[in-house]
Amino acid sequence: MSGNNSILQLDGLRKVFGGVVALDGLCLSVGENTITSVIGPNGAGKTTVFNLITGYLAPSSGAMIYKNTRLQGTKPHKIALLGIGRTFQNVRTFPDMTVLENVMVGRHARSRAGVTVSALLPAFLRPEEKRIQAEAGSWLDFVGLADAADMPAGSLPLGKQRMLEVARALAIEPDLLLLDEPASGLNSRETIAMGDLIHRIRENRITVMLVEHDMELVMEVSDRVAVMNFGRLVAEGTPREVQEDPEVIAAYLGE
Amino acid sequence: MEIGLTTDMLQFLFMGIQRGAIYAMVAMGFNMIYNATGIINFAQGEFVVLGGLMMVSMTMALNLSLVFAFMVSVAFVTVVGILMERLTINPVRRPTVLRLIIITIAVSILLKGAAMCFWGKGSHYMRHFTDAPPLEIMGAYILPQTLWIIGMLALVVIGYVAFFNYTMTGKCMRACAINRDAARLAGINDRRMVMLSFALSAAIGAIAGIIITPIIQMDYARGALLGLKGFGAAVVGGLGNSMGAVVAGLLLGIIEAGSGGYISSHYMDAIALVIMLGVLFVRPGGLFGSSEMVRLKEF
Amino acid sequence: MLRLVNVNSHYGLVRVLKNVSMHVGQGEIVTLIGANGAGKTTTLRTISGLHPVKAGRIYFQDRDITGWPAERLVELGIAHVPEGRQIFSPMSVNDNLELGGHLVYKHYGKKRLKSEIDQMLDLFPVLGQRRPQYAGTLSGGEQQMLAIAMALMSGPRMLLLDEPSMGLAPMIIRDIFARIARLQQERKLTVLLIEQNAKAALNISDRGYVMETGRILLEEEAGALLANPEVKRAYLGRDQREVWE
Amino acid sequence: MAARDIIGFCILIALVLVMPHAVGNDYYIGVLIFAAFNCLACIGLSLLMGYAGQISLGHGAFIAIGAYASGLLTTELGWSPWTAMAAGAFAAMGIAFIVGIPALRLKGHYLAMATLGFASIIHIVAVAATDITGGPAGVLNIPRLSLFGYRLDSDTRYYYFAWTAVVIGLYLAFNLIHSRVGRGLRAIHGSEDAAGAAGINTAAYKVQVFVVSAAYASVSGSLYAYYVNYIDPGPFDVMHSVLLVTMVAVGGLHHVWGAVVGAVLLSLLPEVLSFTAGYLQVIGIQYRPDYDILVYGGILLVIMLFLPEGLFAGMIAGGKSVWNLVKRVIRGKQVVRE
Repeated sequence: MSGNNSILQLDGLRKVFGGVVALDGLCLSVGENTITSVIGPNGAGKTTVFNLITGYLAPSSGAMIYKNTRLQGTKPHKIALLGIGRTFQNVRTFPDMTVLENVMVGRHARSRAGVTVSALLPAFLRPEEKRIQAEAGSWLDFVGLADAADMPAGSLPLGKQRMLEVARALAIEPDLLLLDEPASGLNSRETIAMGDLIHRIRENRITVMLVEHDMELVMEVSDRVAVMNFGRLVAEGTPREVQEDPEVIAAYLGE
Repeated sequence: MEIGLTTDMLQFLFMGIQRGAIYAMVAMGFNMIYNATGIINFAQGEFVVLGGLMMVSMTMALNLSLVFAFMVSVAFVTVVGILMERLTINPVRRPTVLRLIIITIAVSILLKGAAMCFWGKGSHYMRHFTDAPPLEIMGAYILPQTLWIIGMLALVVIGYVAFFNYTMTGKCMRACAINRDAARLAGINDRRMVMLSFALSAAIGAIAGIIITPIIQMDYARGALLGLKGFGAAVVGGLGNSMGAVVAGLLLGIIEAGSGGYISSHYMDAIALVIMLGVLFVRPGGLFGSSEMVRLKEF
Repeated sequence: MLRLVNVNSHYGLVRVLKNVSMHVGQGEIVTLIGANGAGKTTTLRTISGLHPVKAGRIYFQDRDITGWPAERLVELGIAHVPEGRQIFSPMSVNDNLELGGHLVYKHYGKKRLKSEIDQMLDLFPVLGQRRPQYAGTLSGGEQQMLAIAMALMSGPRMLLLDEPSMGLAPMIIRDIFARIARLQQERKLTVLLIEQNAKAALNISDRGYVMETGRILLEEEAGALLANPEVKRAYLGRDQREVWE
Repeated sequence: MAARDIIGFCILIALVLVMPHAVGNDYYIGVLIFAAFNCLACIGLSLLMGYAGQISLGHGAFIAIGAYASGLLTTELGWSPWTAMAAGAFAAMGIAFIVGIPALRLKGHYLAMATLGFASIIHIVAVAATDITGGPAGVLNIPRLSLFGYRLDSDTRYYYFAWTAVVIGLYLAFNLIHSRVGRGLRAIHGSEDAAGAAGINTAAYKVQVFVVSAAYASVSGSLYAYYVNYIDPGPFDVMHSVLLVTMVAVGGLHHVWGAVVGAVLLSLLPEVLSFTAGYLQVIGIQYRPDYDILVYGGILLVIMLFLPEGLFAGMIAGGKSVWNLVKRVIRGKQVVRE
């Protein structure tokens, strides 16, 4: 695997919620162009890691370095502009907007029209609008939702909403994509499609970080697997190394 | 000169306590419903108005005795509170915050309209509870009605503390406010607790309206400002914290009276609101609460 | 005693339970294990009425209880100890117990409530020493005991326990499981248990179910389940040797 | 702009052109002019509430700012009405910016109360600052507007002018909605977290739309001042802010057209009620204008309880089901023929 250069470096990351330690000095390095999965029991702090990286929470201490930029203290939208995309554990599509518009929102970071211009000129007089639409359409194609472009996002079944969320995250042209349980709630056919999509994303030279409970999916797509428990890294390695790690088995099965 | 100043200050203090006690009670009403449901009831001010106007009719028109009129008025407003919950809050499944806000606003418009239709647009005079002359304390005068207000506030606070700490129902309500799911798992009917919170909140509002009416002369349109200032007290004291609301209410009343006396009486009404905005913007958790807790809650 | 027939349940759009069917017999201890996100907690919440049933039926002692609200189910004798020690932290231990016995108070009055609380304190002596303290100041293990005691206050016939060992030290975990086993014998309780700590739970159980992504995958005697290689599979996924070699 | 909206525009313009001839009475034209003022303010509020999902119970204050700026700058300083109107709009936008930054960090109930408090403060100041605003006596002799040398001194002229302003306001609003900015706002409404992850500066956007909606309200206030030529604090009390929210909510939060429908219907409501009063008298009910407020509250409550999407959505849904029924009838006939 090509994982020599790290794109994201977490160093001694600590997060305390009113006395409860959610993350306890987590150190983790994500290699460029790899798929790295983070697994662990509930409450191990996996989603907290994502929320820290993307600026929704501020770390109590520790450092996060993405391509030589420190991430702590940066607002979520700035982090998106830096090239980190993410999806959410509970799908957060914009239900009242069409599927295409959802992805067009993802192009927000890569376009510029402000309030004044937008208000004065109707859409068909703004070339940028056309470009946004075309680019959003191509990302819809990529995840296989082109047929549903004009449907309201809220009317899609869950599997497609998850795909839509991935398309929206891809539309910001990220270098690092964080997927938070992309397969939860999907049936096995949809899960396989999601695995396939994750592979194709990596082929586009996008680094993927994955939190997932579906172990089959994790073991199948990951280059590296990091196992967390009680806010710490318990084990890290290839899927096979991790599966045979006695500590990992202990974390999941109890003593 | 020195003495004159302190007398003035004392006078403003009395006036401030008198105003503040009302804000405190309105704030307690807000907190009661807020704790049980997370809703800010925009009709809270209308409960106060209804209580006052009802009392006016009972005593001045029907010549009932004070105690009896008091009980009838409070009971009437309590029923209004219960009806409001049963008819407008309880039936709404999957409510959004915006929808709940607008619903309580609609109820407040309705109550205000009803009050105008029944009692007209004029303000209503009511005689003071006791016919004694003002007491003089160190040169400052205090109305007997102010003593009534202070006494009533004390009673309400004592009743409140006793209810929530020593009765099963009170404890159940607190439990519902702390953790709705856990309360349901203990067999507590949370919907009934919500109804009860509206009833109690309406009752406290009515009491506030009844005791203030002899001083301010109630009219149908006072609800909005009373409600807003009461909300200010609730925010300054930390939303949901009723003892904080009492302290904050008195504080706001005293500051208001003081600034009315020393700065400008025209802007007096705005002072409490400016303080409320300041606290909301800087410390949304209130002066006595931690702001972190508020931000964690979803509104 | 408890029977679930093809129960489906949703969280927003996510279908969390997919045709879950299971049963718990009178006096049994049954454990539900599975990776996280498998839908175990939702199963319990659905049974106790905290979470709506989308399709399927639930029977308790042959009575159809589908769609009943939580507070009525408590009256029927189903007590649920939710995960994460859901106690009323800003209230005293004694108040917490009184609230747990809210129904006793409602039906039999204050005296009976007092005696019930005394009984409970005999059962959990630690809580007796802590009686006037705020529940939030108790240690994790004590809070869990309190949560269980509160559930027992309603005099249940069936106890649903959600991850009683979560975040506790191994010594305390052992103590809690020993207590659960004893309770079941002394009070003739039926217990349905969810655990991450599968070994400890299965050791005191009669039977176990394995859940994965909202489905019941497997049902077996507890002993057999402990020895089953499939259980390991349920946690760590299919062996992917062939892919990586 | 979607085809549906263009149809909507055509209908609106046609109605605007036809109405004066249909009513032919200066009093009713006056009512329609007031409806236009409310429309304008509600369009702005709808951008804020319906699209960005932020409530404001303080827009009456921005109307007041526009009205007072126009009134004072023209009478006291002799500015031209147009410059005064622009100054008022800028003032309102500036104040919205300053208030919006801290206020829009609040959510839901807190935001509602904060904006209500703000409106109340502005009203109190308008009453109390007698040196500047004239206090309860108000500002007199505000000049009329002129456009290209035409003095807008007849009601009919002002009617066309006011509704042209509404159409322009709608045009700008629709452009904004169907743009990158509008998508950003709707995304914030859908999920603030997801909008942030897509690179949208949610805090800045909320303030921006608050500022834009304040500008709408301010212009509406200026137009009001130039029409009635006299202002006092009375109409700008808290109740007016609440009434604006009522209009938007009754019409429907999810669409600008809802704001237009709600504003027009509720502006006409008092006239409709007094019109029906005659009939009510026949069946023995003595109707008084005092009851209007009850009817407002009742309508708002009923809509929120039974038609939370608002009248406009209800009309669309009703139209669709009628259309489906028609289609089924036609198709039914075809089946019979086959």
